[in-house]
Amino acid sequence: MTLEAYLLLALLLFSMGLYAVLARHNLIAILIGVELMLNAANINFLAFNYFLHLDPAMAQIIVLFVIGLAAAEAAIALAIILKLYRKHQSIDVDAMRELRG
Amino acid sequence: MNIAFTLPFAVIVIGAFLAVTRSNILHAVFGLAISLVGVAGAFLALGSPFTAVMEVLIYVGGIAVTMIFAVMLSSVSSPAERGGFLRKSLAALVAGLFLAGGSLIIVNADFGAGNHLSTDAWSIQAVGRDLLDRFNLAFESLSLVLLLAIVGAIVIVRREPVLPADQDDAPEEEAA
Amino acid sequence: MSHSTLGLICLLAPLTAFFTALVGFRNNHRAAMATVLLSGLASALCALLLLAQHSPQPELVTRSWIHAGGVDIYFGLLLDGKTLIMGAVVAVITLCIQTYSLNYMATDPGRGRFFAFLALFEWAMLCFVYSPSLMQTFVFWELVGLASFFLIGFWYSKPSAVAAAKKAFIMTRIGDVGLFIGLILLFQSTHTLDILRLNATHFETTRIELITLLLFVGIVGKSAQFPLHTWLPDAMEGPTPVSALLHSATMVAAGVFLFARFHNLFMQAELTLTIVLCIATFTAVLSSTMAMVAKDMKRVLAYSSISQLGFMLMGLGAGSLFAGYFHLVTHAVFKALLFLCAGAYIHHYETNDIIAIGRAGGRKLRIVTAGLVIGGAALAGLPPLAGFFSKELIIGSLGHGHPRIFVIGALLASFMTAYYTFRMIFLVTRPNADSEASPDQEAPDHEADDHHAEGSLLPTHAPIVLLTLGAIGLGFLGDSIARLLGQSAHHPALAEMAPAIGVACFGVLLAWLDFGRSAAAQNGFVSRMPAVRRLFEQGWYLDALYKKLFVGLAQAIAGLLFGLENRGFDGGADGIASGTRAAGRTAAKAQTGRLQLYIGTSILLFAAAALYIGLGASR
Amino acid sequence: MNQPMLFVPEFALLAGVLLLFACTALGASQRTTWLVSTLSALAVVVACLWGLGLDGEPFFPGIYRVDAFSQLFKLGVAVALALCVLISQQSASMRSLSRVDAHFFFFMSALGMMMLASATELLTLYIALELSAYGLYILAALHRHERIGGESAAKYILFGAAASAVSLYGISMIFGAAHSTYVAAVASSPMSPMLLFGIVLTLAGLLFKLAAFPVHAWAPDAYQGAPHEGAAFLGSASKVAAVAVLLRVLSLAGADAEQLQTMLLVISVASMTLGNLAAMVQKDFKRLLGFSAVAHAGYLLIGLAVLSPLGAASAIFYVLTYVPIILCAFIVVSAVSKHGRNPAIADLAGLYKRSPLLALVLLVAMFGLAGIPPTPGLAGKWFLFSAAIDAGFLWLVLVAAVNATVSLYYYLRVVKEAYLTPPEGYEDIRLSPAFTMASVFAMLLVFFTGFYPGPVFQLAKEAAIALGL
Repeated sequence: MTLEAYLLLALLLFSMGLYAVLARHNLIAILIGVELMLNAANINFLAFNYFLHLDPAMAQIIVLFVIGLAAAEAAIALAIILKLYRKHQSIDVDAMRELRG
Repeated sequence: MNIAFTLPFAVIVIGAFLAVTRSNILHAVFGLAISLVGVAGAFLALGSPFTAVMEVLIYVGGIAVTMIFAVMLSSVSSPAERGGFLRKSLAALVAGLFLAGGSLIIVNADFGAGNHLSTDAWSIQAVGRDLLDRFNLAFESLSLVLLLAIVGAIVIVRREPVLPADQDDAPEEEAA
Repeated sequence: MSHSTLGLICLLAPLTAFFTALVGFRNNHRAAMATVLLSGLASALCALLLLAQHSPQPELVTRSWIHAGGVDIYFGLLLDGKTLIMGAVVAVITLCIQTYSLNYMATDPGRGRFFAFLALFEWAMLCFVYSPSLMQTFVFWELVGLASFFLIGFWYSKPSAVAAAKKAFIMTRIGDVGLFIGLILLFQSTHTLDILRLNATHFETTRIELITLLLFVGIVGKSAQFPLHTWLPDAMEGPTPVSALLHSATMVAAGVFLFARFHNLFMQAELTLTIVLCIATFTAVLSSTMAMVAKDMKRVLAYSSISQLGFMLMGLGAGSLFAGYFHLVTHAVFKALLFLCAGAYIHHYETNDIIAIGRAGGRKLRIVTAGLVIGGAALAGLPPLAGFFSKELIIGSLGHGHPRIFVIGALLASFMTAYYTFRMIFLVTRPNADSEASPDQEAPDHEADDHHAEGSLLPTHAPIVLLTLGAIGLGFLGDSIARLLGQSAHHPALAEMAPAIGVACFGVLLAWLDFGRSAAAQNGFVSRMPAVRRLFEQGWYLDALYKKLFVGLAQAIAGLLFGLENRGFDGGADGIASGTRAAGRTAAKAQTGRLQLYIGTSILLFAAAALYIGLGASR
Repeated sequence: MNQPMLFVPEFALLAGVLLLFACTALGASQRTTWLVSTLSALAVVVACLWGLGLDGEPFFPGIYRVDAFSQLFKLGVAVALALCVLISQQSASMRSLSRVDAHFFFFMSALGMMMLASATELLTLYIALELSAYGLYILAALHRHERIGGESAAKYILFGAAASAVSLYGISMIFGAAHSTYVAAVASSPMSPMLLFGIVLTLAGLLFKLAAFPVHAWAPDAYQGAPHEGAAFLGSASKVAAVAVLLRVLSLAGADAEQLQTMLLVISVASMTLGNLAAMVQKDFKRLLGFSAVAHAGYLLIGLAVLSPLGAASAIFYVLTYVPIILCAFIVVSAVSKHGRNPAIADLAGLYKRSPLLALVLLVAMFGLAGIPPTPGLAGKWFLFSAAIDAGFLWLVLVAAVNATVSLYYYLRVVKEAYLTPPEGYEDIRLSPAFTMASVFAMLLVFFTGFYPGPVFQLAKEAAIALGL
């Protein structure tokens, strides 16, 4: 397989994540979209490293860190979503339209 | 077609498709988990078993499960995805444009002579050494990030006690 | 005392007084007023001493402020002929007006604050006048505008006052944009901020035309020239002492002073000078027509200010620094006098309407009436009063090598000035209850309701008397002023003066026929032509036009951008303000509250940019 | 200089983090925590002042740079931190349970921002970016009026997460095109479509932090929905860090990236115009500040977009002097706020009578934002505009000058409310010593930089030179 195939796969994954972010009502579903986008970037890193054999450790470390960051981000985001649910009794993005104008 | 590529490819796309389209949020989380397992497969195919294991452990084991918890805590039945054809098509349009444009860049890119399959064996030892050497600072900061996230998550979801009518501390609502 | 000490006292006294009065004596009006008055006295004394001790060479008293990009920016004082004269005029007139305000504002609940802002105004103007560098000039130019905003809007409970303050601020800011860019361009071309060195620069390129034109845009805004003049009549909403200050030695004078300051630069730009002459002449004529029909005493004076500012710019634009500058000085004195007199009438009879004042027995205020007549005669340019000499010089300077049209315009404006000034004087002094004229029922109300403290009249009369003396005597000081400016005074021959004197006398005569003689209908020749009267009264409909134009423009843009219907424009406010606010409302609507719309737009735009840039690089 | 010494500001901050973590864990009282936090913040400021002259690379080469550039930004962050901590003694706008913990997040986030200023490797930079952002997300979620607070925090974090994902994708492209994540290596690698694609996508996440168009929409919401002290931190320190990291990444592109410059100019104009127009019709004071922050992002981008040392120096000067000015505004917000509610502009009525000092602070803040002397707002605009004209962008200066005019309108509306409207129905405000101290300190900073911009501009120039643009 070629590098381009992997890059296109990552791009496809990214676009699907983007679609979820833009189209879904549920805040958790939006978060899922973000996770997909992050994973697309991860595939990119490893693919570049593997095909262009840049640096034996760097890409793996980046991927490792991104996974860790994603976990932290998800924890905070879920906490905020949970809190929002308690107040609004809803996690629909359309319920959040008080702040505007 | 190479099975090492097509299998993860299929799993990723099917999983992501589920994650993106299922209106039941629990199904969507399962879709995400499937997709991430596929990503782990891709990592494996890209010669990095270590990250593949981590992906499954942290993502599928950690993040996806946390999400399921959150779903359970917030509501068993997710909000119905009402109508929203316009929103979906606009989202699809933006995502599609990004896809098309990105592929244009990728297909036209020139990666030079080095673009071929690597045969280097990637050692976990190198990763471990670099973590404590070159990426020492990043590594330490990551631990701070995790600490911050844990404390933060606890602080955010902690319930505010309903205090007696103390002048200053009484919880007040903004005027509706 | 050394010059630097005097200068510093002159500049720092008002500032100290401002802070003391504003912060220290918040609730003690008496102390606040006393502080400000003392500071005004100190400044005036120092300015006069500085003038008395002037040396032929320009003197710099500066402190370096910042050194950036090889350029030293400093603050301080530049003492040369121009600044010394103007500084003295500003300080003395401000002192007069502060004294006058003691009575005028005696019962106003906010008088402490009023005096504090007067001090701020004086400080800003003095720093502007004495400025040795471009940076300081611009900074205090802005502060002058800011202080006037506070003073015009002083009676904030009156919506019209707030609207007028806003309008004054916005209109002058339009000009300031031009000025700012002009100053930056000037700096870019010369790499110096030093005013003396700037004035000595000789420009080879036509860039000077652009620079001076931009500077002139700022002057047009500040000195209320067409097409940005509409703020000045509305600025009457402030207390009368403010109008007196604004129209004589400060605010509007700042624009003309800036022109005089950079006279050398303007002299290098042929095209700009022509434009200046055109606009100034047009303004002088235009605003005189409006003054001929106004019934509000302050409004008559306001229109006359605009036209006199036009005169000054004509003189300067015609190349005669001395003529324009001299008129700036004399006008400052007699216009301050006229406003103080108007204030005294308004205060006493509680109306702004000239006819009503006359019928109520205006001439019984003898000192005030004497001041009004002498100040009016000076404004009309009757010899041998102050206005005569300076106006004569301007018309004389226009006669040399300039198209006839400007002289004709000047004579026309001069005639109308004499006519409307004496119309005002006759209406006040020779009221005729049987005449056709009627007090304007729709005339704006008199000013505040309850400032009726008949204390000692000295604070009211002393400044009027002093300024009356100035209006009589200042005309004979032309030679010394010319010497200070380093110019030779040009004494026109009698034959040259004849047309100007002629039209002025003709104007007075016509005013006598229309208003003065006992059988007069007191209904001017203009009023007998209703269409023309309407036109003049409405200020040639310029306000309405601007409002339509700006609101329409904003609506068009808003509609174009977002395809939303426009609604809820504020009817009362100024067209520009409401137009911009409408655009603001539309812009705020773009914040829809929809998270996904935000993210989608962002990603779309960034991806588009990324593609454009990325693919652009491959070609 | 031995290596640990290079790290003194960060160490000081880290010590503060640990102390505050101990406070949180041991359940210290609000007052104790505040004292610990204030003293630590002061120590950080001192450490940063001491560290101004440091130069070196304390780790593996190319990862982390300590130089005039980074140290100046660290000082800016430290000052913002100290002032924000100082005014959070009461934190009436925060949930009562979180008032102790909030200090921990301030410090954590500040640590991330300091690392942003020094990071010269994209992974480190990304982690620092996230560290600083997470602290802000958490802070934004702590408003006691949870309806607004929750909504703004959710929007902020989801928008932020999406932006940082795009950014990471961009970094992966840079990695692929330049074969490295070291800034130095990327800067010296040949330009390719993919590299530019990556840089632009990366910029999306960084411009998000600056709140520039089109990634600005979170700013007004977050300003409005975050507790006052959190919003203050968001508006000051975060802006400083954003400028630092943007300058660092833009130096990647080199001076000849014309299309990139065009993009930044468009963003600059759009930001200032949109921010100023929308700010005009706001009623909530904090929301007004949020839109004004968008406008100021536009002004700052003038300096960044010209891609010249002078432009960089003016942007640095502008953002550093912006810190005390915007904090003045937030001091007023915090002091005027009743029961932790957001003050509307109408709530400022008669402030001059209710608390003269506060009214003066407000005046200074509004004059500073509007660019009226004697605040450094004018000198900052002057520098930015001259840099733009030097680079030949007269039209940009024209647009910016018109914008500055428009902005005066709403800043003066606030001043008018405070000085000219009678204080009917509002009671006097008694300032606590902490507020008085913070006010005086912030105003001193404003006046000092306003009257003597020279020294700060000199530092900014040295920083720009150290950046090597």
